[in-house]
Amino acid sequence: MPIQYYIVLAAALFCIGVVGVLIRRNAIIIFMSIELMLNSVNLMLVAFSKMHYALGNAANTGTPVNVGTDAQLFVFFIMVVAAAEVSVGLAIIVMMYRNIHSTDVNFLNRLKN
Amino acid sequence: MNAIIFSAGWGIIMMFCSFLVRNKSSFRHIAVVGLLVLLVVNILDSNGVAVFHIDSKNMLAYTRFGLLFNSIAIASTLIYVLLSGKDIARIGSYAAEYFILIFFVLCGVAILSSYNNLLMLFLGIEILSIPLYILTGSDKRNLKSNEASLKYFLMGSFSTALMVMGIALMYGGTGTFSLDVVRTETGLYKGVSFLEIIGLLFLMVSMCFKVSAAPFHFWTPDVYDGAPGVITSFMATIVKVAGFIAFLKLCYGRMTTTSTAIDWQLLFAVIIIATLLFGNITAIFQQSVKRMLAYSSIAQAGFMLFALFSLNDFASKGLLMYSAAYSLATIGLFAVLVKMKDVTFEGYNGLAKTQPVLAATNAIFLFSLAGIPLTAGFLAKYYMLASVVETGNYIWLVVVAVLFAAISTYYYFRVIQAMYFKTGEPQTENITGSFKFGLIALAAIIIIIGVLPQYLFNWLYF
Amino acid sequence: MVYLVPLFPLLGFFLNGLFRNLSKSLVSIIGCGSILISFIISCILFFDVRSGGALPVHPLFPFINIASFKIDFAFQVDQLSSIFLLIITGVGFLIHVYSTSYMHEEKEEHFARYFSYLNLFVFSMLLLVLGANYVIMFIGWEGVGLCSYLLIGYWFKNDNYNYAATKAFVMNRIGDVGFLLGIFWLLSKLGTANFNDVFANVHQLSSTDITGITVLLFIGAMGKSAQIPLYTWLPDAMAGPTPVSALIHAATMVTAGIYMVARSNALYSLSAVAENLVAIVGIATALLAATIAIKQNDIKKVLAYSTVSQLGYMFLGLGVGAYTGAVFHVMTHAFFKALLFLGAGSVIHALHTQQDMRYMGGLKKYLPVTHITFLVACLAISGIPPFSGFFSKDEILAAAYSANPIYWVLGVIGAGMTAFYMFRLYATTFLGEFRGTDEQKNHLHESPLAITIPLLILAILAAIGGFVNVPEVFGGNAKLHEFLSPVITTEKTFQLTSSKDFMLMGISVAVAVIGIIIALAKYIKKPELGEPQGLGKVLANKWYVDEIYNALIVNPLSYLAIFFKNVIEKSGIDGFVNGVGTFVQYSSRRLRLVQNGKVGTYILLMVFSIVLLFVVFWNQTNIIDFFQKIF
Amino acid sequence: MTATEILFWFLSALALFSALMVLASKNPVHSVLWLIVVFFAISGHYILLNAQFLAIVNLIVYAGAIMVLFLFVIMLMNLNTSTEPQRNSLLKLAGVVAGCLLLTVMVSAVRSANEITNSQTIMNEGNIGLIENLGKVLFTQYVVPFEISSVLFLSAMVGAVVIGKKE
Amino acid sequence: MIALLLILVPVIGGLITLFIKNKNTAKGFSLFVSIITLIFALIGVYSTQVNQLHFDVAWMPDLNSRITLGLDGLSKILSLLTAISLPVIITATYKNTYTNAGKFYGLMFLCQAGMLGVFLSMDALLFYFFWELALIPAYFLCSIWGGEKRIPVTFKFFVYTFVGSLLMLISILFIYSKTPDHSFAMQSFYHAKLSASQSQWMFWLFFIALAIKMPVFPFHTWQPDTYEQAPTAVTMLLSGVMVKMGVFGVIRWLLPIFPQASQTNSSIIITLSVIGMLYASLIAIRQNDMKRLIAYSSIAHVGLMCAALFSNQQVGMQGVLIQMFNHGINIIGLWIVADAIEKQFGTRKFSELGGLGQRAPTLAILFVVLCLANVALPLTNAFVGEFLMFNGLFRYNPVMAGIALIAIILAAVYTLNMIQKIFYGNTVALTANAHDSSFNINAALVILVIVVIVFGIYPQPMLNLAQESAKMFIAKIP
Repeated sequence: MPIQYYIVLAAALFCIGVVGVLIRRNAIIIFMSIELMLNSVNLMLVAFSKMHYALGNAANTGTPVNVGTDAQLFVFFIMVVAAAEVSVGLAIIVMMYRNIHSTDVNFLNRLKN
Repeated sequence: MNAIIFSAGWGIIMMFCSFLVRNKSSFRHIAVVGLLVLLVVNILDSNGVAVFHIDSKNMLAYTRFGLLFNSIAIASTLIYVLLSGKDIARIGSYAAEYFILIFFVLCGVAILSSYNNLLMLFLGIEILSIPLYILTGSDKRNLKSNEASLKYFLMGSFSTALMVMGIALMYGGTGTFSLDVVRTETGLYKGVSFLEIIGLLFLMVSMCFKVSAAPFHFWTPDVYDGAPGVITSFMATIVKVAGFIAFLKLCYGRMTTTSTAIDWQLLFAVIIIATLLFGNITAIFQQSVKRMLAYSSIAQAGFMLFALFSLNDFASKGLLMYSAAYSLATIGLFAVLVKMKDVTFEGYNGLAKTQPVLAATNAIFLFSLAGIPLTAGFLAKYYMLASVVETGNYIWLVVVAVLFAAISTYYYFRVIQAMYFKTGEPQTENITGSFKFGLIALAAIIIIIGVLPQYLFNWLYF
Repeated sequence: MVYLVPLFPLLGFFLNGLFRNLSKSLVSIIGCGSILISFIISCILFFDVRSGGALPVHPLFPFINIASFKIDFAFQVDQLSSIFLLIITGVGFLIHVYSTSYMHEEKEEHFARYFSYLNLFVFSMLLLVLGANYVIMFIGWEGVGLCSYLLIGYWFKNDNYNYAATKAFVMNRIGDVGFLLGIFWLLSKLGTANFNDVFANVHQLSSTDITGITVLLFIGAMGKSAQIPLYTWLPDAMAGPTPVSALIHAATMVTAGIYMVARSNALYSLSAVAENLVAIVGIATALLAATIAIKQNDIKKVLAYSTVSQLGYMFLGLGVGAYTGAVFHVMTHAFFKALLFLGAGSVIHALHTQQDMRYMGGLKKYLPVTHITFLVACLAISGIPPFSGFFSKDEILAAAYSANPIYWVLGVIGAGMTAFYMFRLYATTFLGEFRGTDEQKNHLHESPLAITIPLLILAILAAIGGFVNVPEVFGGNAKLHEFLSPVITTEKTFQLTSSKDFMLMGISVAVAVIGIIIALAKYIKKPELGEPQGLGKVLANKWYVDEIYNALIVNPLSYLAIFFKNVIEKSGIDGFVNGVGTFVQYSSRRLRLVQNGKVGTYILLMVFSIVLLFVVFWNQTNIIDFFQKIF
Repeated sequence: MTATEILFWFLSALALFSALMVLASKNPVHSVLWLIVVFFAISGHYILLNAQFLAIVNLIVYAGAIMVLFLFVIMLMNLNTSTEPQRNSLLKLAGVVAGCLLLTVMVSAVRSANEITNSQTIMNEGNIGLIENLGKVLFTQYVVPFEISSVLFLSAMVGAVVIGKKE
Repeated sequence: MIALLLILVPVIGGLITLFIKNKNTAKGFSLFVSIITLIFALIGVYSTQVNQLHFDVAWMPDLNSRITLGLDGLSKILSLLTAISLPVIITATYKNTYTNAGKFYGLMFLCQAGMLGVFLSMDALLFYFFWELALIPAYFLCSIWGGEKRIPVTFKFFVYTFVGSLLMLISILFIYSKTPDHSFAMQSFYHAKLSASQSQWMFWLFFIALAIKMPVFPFHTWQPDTYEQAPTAVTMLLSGVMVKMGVFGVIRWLLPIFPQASQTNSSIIITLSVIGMLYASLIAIRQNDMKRLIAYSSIAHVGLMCAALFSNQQVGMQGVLIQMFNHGINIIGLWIVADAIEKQFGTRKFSELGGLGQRAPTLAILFVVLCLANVALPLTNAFVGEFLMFNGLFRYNPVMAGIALIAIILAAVYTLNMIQKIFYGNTVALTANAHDSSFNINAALVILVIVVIVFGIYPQPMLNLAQESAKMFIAKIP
């Protein structure tokens, strides 16, 4: 597959995530949109990993090299971070819900100007 | 490496302390000891003494610059804990946890000051941010704190997404996460990659968010305002300048080689002007000193961005200088601020009468922020302006910057006017003698740096 | 020796000025004595000069000694300055003596103040005539202006007097500016302001330079010597005590301009433009002032305008090249005009500060000494032979005739008017019936000796002073001419046949006599008491010159100042400065609305910004080009 | 069209469609479910790219753990009804426009990236995505970040305690 | 060493004074310190040993900036002025009571130290440091002890000058980057290589700072307000000495660094200055407030200095050098009288005063002498300076000199007007029971009057001091 297909796909998913952040008011949905953005990045990274694998092996004729593994590991780390973030993020949302009984991001509006 | 391990390690030690030790105030002392140890090992590190020999596989690269910065960050934190330690312990029902989180943040700072791989940048930023989301919301019953925490978290995650997008694109262009890409004509990755530039743009946006450069600064005033004062102090100083160091390393690592650095100057110029504009102009109208300081930190970021704009010898030295000057002054201001019952400008009226020491040191901190000579802030601004002048382009940018610096005196001097020229009955918490002494020492440090800056650099190197 | 001359008045000034509690008699002694000593020294100097020619220049100390030029504090006594020294100290002494009596009713401290001012004035005047260069002359020049200011405003409680004082100072200053510019011009072209060096190096100057310098210097003279257009201060200056009017505004200070032009004759004679200007301004002033004097009712005002008019004659003389004649007229004028003022003072004294002639009359029998001396002075000023005025005025008129007969015609008309207004004054004051109050009538008495003795001395001088320079037609040898010839090197020689000369004299004397007769005929019986009508009203209001000045210069400047103060300064410049501040605050109020507290808005703006940054980054060369094109 | 291509197009379409449905669903629970579909589609892509380890981890961590956490929270808060107040439609439009603009800019920027014009991703082959390979690299080259990420988890843990614990 | 002591004495004295609680001790001590400073200044003026007059030590090796202090003719004149001014001011205001007197006098000393530093420093960065150091204490002095509207007015003053000095900083930085050896030393600055357009821009950036300080015509609006609101003792320091910092900056830095640009721009600046002279004089005529009148008069005088500086004539330059001293002396005298009047009657409005001459003859005499110096009457000190300055201006452009001279006519108008409104005429209700000025005021005024007259009659010592400097600075201009 040409790499551009993947890039466009990932970019589209990313932008859908952005739109989600922009048009929804529920903190949880916004957070989910952000997760969607992260996943699109993951997809792109894996695609790039395979692209560089191809490029690396094309340049170095001979034994295949491990070009591209680092991107897949990066994806792994992104997942790790996402997991940590989710735990903290949901804790924060829950804390807020306890105080105001809502997950609407516009409900709390004391800090402005 | 020492600093990373020790800060993480001391965090873990304090986790155990949190249920072994009952006395709340002893956490503060443990933290101080930890910071001292951290400072010592970091300075040892900068002299080539590593406690642990770990091969980071080129993930981390130790430079004089990074270590020096790390020392400044640790020293600032030390001063911060010494001045505001009691107030940290008073935020909520936990005491040790806040210190633990601060140590973890420092671990992130240490990573950011020495990373050599975009993965480490990513991890460092996250290690820095996640404890801060929590610290921001640590005043749990306070709706402002809740709101700040939520906003910070949502926008922070969004910026993380942008950052990984940028990293992914950069990887697509070069096939490596390492900062020092070897671009040979015959090698695997030839010349400048277009994808990498797009990626860098995303990464830049995300870093701008972290250092609260306009137009990605919107979170800053709300979060700084909502977070407990002591936490704001920490966020606005150590964390923020850590972001700058990371940004600077990134610029040095990738921007100077992706294409000529001049290509980025226009973009930085736009960002600098926007930052100075939003920071300074909006600060003028504020009624609360705390929120004013939030905007002021944006304005100061505008000045620090000059280092990234010019990327020369002056820039890196200047950024160190600026970090020290800005952090120390802001820590001092917040230390006084959290002692005030009323943090609006009116609350400061007549402070010079009732608390002359607080007022005088506060004035020096404000002078430093405004960039008045004899204070560290002046030299910091000086280096920044000099770095741009040295590049020879964009002199008009410097002119714009100093005009905004002049505007900045408006809000800084409002505090001075309130303290010295107006009358009122300011209410403060108990002010101990040692606190006053600490403030005086801090002010003295600021002035010494301002007059004899070489001592900062020499002393930290021994 | 030379520096002793100004030293004593200076000492007198300090003694009287600093120790204000001295008794009146001590003050008088110090005041008069210092001048007397100066007078004696001046006499010695005069005879030195007379026997041995000009004394060498005495540099006291370097005043301004810099790379570009060197100005010494130096004194120069030569023929010209020695004559002026005599006039100043001599007449000055008499007036000091007169003042001791005239001012006797003042409080002690004011009495001392008065004498210290007078001494300071004499000092400045001496500096003016002794200075060996233009700068020292300028110092004296401004110094006398200052003293004039102080003395006019001597009765400082009266605001009108203060205004008059300020007006005098400011008008003088206007002239001084011209003088200064002239000095600058000289210094920049020649690098020196010493009289001797300047006159020796005149040939280095181009004709433009000379014209420029002389015209500028003449502007200075206009101010000091009350010529059109800067004459209006002098009549107002009569606010000061009468002896002051006599000393400053008749005898000495106002002649400073004549002195300066005469001193610079080497320059003036090289510029036809300047000479014509001097002559025209002179004759115009002479006529204008004379017309105004005809309709004045204040005794001192009449004398003031007469002074202006006589100064005009002197300038006419200078303009046509009769430098000696001008100096001669200065001398005789000093005698008779001082006499007139002092006489007027005596009258005023007798009438307890009444100055309006309409309430005088018939004083002949009450004030015999004053009357006689006054009559002598009137005759002298009218140019009746053999009184002093005749000789000096005649010399000027003769020179004017040879330069341009029109000057002569105008001059003779002026002389006729002079005779007319002087005798109008004489007639209304001394002849006829007394028109004042009874109380005044009862107190009428002749003045004390301290007043009458100076009057008598001056009367003698006014009568015989003319004989120092009897022209050759009368068989004299024009001693003054001869005496001044080393200084005044460029005297125009004019040759008139003696018959023509006699004819000219005859006409002018006849005109004067006609003027006298008309005046006497008109005013002995029927002094003009009502308000004048028609042309008379215009004259009585001094051709409305003050009003015209106010309308053309003073008021516009005043409005301009108010406009600057209230509009340009407040709304313009400061308004702009404050506007910047207001604008910043306004934009702060607007800009903070962006920070609306909503996460969605923030992120929306961030996303738009990202797009914008992309666009900027990819079009940066275009953007930079665009800006470079604009700037 | 090979089977790979058909699969690619199908999965892409599925991912995009479900992503849009995440936004469009009024009910948060539906959103979560649609998101899980997206994750499955992406995992499918991973398999196509022969990144088997990631495909599995993605399913376990994201679809399995994280999304379940989300569901729990939503259930806990009883948000399953569509109570979310609607955002100002103008702002919504602005959001959509912004997203489209960003996409346009990104795509047009990538299109001008010449260096990858002819680059292909290798599908179905290459063993770099296998656990064995990744593990080797992870524990040699990437051991420092691996250890450091533990600090991240520690801080997240402390944070969850500080924030989440009832006082 | 003298140079260093000149700065150190007021700094240390000031720091000590800051902490003196007792009012009278503070006053006495500050008088003592100020006299010590004056003695050092006098030693400096009379000393000719170069090694005594110069001080040089490394400061910021990183930036190649050194602490270089030196006394040449120019700085001798100004340090003498600065040193004289403070004892006179303290004497004149000895009876005034300031709350927290120690703080007041301490800040005065710090301000003085800053100004001395400006005059002595021969290193651009050091110069800039002192430039600001002088400003901050002045800001506090005005804002704490000033009049009703002190806070906004003083802040305007501060921001105005701060903007200027920041622009100057840019210029300094730029020149620094173009110096042959990358140092801040004065000589390196003089030899900086700038292209024509660069020097044009940098000239203006530098000039604006100085123009604001002086102040030159369109940048002057901070001045009358500040002078009006500041406590008079501070006003004396501001107008007597601080204003000279701007003029000094032009001579020491601007002209030698940008010889070419200052010539090309001289016509603009001289035109501005001359407009300013007339403009300020006209406004002064309509003032009803004594302090504002003196303030505008000062603008007019400084305008002349600025014009003469840019006329590029040695005569004019020398005139400026001595006029800086003279103007300082004269205006301090005027302020002392203004202060005495305000203290006694609580007003400075001419419309509420009058006839004071009868009640306070001593004050009247001294004031009149100072006023005469203000209008540059011969045999007062100002005459010599203005004579030389106008001379220089005349050589530059006679017409300009002629127009500028109108200002001295206007000066006579407003100055005499002021004398008349306050001292002449009949007494009014307010002044009916006035008393004469006190001993300390008389003493201060007498000192000033003596200086006025001595340097009016025998200005040569001052001229000699100015000679070398003037020659040197003019020689720099092609």
